[in-house]
Amino acid sequence: MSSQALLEFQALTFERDDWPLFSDLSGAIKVGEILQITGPNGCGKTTLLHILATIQPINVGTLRWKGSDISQCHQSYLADVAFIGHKPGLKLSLTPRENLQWLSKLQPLNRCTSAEALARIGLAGFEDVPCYTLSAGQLRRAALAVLCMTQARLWLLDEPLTALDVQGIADLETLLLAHVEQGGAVALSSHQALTNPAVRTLALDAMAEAEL
Amino acid sequence: MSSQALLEFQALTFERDDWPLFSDLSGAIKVGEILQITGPNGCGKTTLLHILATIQPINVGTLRWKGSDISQCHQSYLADVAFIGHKPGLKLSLTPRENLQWLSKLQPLNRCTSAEALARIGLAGFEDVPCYTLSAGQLRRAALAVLCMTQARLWLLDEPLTALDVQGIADLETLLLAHVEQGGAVALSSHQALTNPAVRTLALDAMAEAEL
Amino acid sequence: MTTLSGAFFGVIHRDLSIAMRHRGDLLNPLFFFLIVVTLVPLGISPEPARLAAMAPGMIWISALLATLLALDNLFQADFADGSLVHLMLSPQPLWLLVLAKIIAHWLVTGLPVVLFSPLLGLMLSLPEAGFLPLLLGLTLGTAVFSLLGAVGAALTVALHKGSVLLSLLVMPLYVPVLIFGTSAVQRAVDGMSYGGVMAMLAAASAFTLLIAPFAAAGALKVGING
Amino acid sequence: MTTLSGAFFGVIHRDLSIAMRHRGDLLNPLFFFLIVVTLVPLGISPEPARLAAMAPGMIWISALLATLLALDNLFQADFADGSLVHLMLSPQPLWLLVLAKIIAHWLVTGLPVVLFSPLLGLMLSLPEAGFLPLLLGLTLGTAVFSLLGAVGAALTVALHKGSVLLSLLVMPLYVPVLIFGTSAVQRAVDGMSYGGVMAMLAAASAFTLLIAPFAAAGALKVGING
Amino acid sequence: MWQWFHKLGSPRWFYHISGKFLPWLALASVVLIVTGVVWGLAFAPQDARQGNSFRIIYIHVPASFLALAGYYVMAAAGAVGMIWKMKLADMVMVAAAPLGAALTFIALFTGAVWGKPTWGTYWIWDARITSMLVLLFLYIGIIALSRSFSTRETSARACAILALVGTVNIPIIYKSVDWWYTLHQPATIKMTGAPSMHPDMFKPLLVMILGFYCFYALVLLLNTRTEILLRESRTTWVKELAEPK
Ligand code: HEM
Ligand SMILES: Nc1ncnc2c1ncn2[C@@H]1O[C@H](COP(=O)(O)OP(=O)(O)OP(=O)(O)O)[C@@H](O)[C@H]1O
Ligand SMILES: Nc1ncnc2c1ncn2[C@@H]1O[C@H](COP(=O)(O)OP(=O)(O)OP(=O)(O)O)[C@@H](O)[C@H]1O
Ligand SMILES: [Mg+2]
Ligand SMILES: [Mg+2]
Repeated sequence: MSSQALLEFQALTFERDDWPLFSDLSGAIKVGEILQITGPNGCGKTTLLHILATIQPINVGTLRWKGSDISQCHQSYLADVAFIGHKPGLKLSLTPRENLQWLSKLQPLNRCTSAEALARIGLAGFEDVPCYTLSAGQLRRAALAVLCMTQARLWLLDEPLTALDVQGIADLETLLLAHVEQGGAVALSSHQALTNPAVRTLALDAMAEAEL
Repeated sequence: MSSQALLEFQALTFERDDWPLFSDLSGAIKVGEILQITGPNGCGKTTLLHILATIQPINVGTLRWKGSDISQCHQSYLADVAFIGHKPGLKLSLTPRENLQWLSKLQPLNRCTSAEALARIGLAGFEDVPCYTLSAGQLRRAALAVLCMTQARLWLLDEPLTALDVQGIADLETLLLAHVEQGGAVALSSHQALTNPAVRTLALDAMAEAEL
Repeated sequence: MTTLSGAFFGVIHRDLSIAMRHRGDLLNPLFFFLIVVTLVPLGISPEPARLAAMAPGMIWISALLATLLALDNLFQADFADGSLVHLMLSPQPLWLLVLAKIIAHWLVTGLPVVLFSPLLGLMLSLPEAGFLPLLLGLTLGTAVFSLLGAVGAALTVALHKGSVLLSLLVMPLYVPVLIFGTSAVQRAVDGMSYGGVMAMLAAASAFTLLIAPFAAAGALKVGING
Repeated sequence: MTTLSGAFFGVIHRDLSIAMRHRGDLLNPLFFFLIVVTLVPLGISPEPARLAAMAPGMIWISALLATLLALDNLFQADFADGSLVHLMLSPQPLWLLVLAKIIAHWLVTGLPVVLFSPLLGLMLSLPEAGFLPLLLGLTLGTAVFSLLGAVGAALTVALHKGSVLLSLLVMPLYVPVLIFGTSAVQRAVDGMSYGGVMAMLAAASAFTLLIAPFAAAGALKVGING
Repeated sequence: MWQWFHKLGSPRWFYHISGKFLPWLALASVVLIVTGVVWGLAFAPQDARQGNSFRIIYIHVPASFLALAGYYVMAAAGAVGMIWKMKLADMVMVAAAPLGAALTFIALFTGAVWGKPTWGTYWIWDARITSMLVLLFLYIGIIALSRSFSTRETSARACAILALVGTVNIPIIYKSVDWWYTLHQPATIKMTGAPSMHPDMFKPLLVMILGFYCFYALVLLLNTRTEILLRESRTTWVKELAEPK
């Protein structure tokens, strides 16, 4: 593997009870690239992202972070990864600002203040309303505001474009590009094509669909 | 208004507490058309669909169904409308088939059997697994299977393309086209452009955004 | 087209199959009931005489709590996954569907509690005369608990507040039932006639049955918009 | 970088502000506690002598139930909105964050119950000698309830099962605390020394404090994958 | 050492080895239980005070013994499974829970039936009886939890954690209940102690206890084997087994 690989996964096999999702999947997320995981519904994109984020344990295979096995450097890996899943991960009764504030206690979010982050993601004026009054797209923007603030090098994003309007998608793409240009890396799943030049796609086989 | 108008809304004004979302909004959903409600995040698309489905009561304005006020013909309106919101509306511990079966007790879903509907929407083979094991896109497909079965003339769909893969979107578009060709009507919100020729767009002003 | 009875039994069938699917769920309220009754001898006294004196009240209180605990799932779960909207947009009258949900709730929580109450009576040394009024009273009483509880559950459905607010709302409504129920048993144990009390309990349940489904349906329409 | 204490107090602060936001929530366990204690005179007997005999047990049992009811919100809410994942992906040790959540839970449920227990003692005619051991015991005991309860809450976090399974899991574990707690009060009322019992309770809570955060953190890692 | 451990942890190896033990265990338990039952019911002398009703002891006591021992088997298996990530131990734990719960229930039930002629009541809050009831709840909690998870692996791990927390608690529960009982000192009957038993009554009891141990081992093995087949159903060796030869 190239020396630039941030996260490598080797011979990943994942099966749920008696349903093999993917077997012997290898690859790497390299510095300066956006890895778009594509594939039909149910092919295992979410599962793969959960595995990369170490939320879901793997059955077989290894994960290597900057060359060393992930179980050896789990803490430092976690300090350097930002994960945003299907669910926004915000407390609905708190405001976006409060949400970002407590998240910054857990993760190294100090590239900018929460107000700046919210303004950049198009939520200026909504900093101090409770999150349950936000629309679907606004809520997703609030979740993505973390990305403006984080110092993590690796971003793992599960369908980040969901619910975003055209402007929102453009904003996010700018953000991704800036991140990879500064030496970061992104892995995201999406069914929509990105316009970004740094995108490399990883197509997951549709085992589930193929079998039918 | 044209005689073809299925659902008309006149001078709708909606405000939450002291926040006016839209005022004096009028329009109609006509037979044979797909009305795509567009607008930036937070402009009130979901709210409008909830109002049209009579889930959310209106502050000011009237809704007319086939020419008569909606409060006069509420039951027959409900019998002729299919609503699918942000949330899938499926019981996760039941299988897709069971979900469709109990829904068909509530709504007139008898254009085809649940197995046929699931096959048409690309879920063949998943009829009898519990819904909590489905992926995001599969779950949305299961929710959309209702559309293959329903006899309702008006479909109200809130961001139906969310989580669907390319094939899923194509399937859904076919379904929509077939429906409007048979004299039905659809109102949906989406940030993605539809390729369908029957689409008319209703752009909601971005009061929320404009004000900033 | 859909039919009234089709929709009614469809909802009951659905809720029962969900309960069956998580096999444990059917038995859970029951075990809760058992456990609360176990805590009493541990917390207060294992002496049969003292237990017997507390038995009617304790069994009723724990039946009440068992129903209450299962209550926040009545509409909350349907709200969270969006299926409540389907229920509300059905052309069938909402109160009927709500009634179906209440009946399913009672079959899963109230009925097992009623069936096992004699066992608990035994464990708490309840004198024999008390068993029949306990059974009768609990049958009526748990029905009222489910019916009234549904109104509270409907009001709190969109509030993301956990079960405590709900308990707070419905508990005061449960008090009369609790009083009638326990005093029927107490009177029977003391050798007095309990027909009058039981009649009041029956009247209360008939009355609740008449109004609760409508109230709950109305509450749902309000509650769903938070 | 994030710091250990920053993360710890960040979590406590967050959970407390959520509780504050729904102002009711702070008072709910308390009202539940009050209502259960009110049901007892209604369901069993209003005679002061009989109430006094039941008082220690009843107060303890209702403190237990109040904690239990608030328990399913401990991780469940965070799981449902996805913020639990953020907690688990923090580079800070998970058991520490879990401990912070437990402490916040105790501050919102256990502490009010402790503070108001003397009032309830008064209402149930508890003799004066019982108040100090009641306060001390409940302070230690509710802490154990929150700590052990967290393990159960973590295990059931992804199961969508409502609170009943959770009650089933943790109630047996609460038995020793209940016994020690009530008998400390009972002994004090009877004029005996209760130092030994209180020491056992203290030992039990110290021990639970040592293992529960780790067990709960482990349980979360398992439980989150449903 | 590691080799041996690994082998023991292999469900396939265990399945084959345990198959060889099965007939012997079955034979032993049948012989012992039949001997014990006939001896105890027909030949042992009547009890002076309780008459024939005491003969229920031949089921009650072995069931009570194993109900308790069963929890430790389960918890130990859970601990091994968790600490050494041994699949087989997880399976043993999952298999042990329903068996233990059934035995606990039998102990409670026979005790209750026995209580009626002896104490004049089916139930009494005696220390041992109460702790037995709490044990039943612990078992049922584990069973309910194990059925709630969608994958067997997570289910086993979750149960192991609960079983472990339970293990730490069991002695405390027992001690506290014992102590609670002596504190209240209700004027009730004490159970007849084993040592005071007549040797002619005691010998068939010993045989029954041994028989129950064998029976327990037998059922545990059977349960574990079923669990193994369920979990490994997609592996080739199980598929080969399923094919008609
Ligand atoms: C529901 C009721 C009962 C339960 C749950 C119960 C439970 C138990 C338990 C757990 C043991 C085993 C103790 C140990 O391992 O040390 C035991 C043993 C025994 N029980 Fe019971 N029991 C019940 C009723 C009775 C009754 C009514 C009698 C007879 C009067 C009785 C007589 C015995 C005797 C003689 C032993 C064995 C001797 C000993 O270990 O002390 N039990 N019982
Ligand atoms: N419960 C509520 N209380 C107060 N304000 C709300 C509530 N729900 C929504 N809003 C506000 O109403 C506005 C419209 O929300 P709505 O969900 O209708 O937007 P939308 O057009 O569907 O947006 P999106 O594209 O993000 O889905 C938003 O600005 C939002 O902040
Ligand atoms: N808890 C579960 N138990 C069993 N099977 C599951 C579970 N979760 C997901 N699956 C299955 O695993 C497969 C992959 O799911 P996953 O969510 O990873 O798909 P995905 O690629 O993210 O799909 P989508 O594009 O729809 O989001 C699906 O076929 C799904 O049915
Ligand atoms: Mg996905
Ligand atoms: Mg919307």
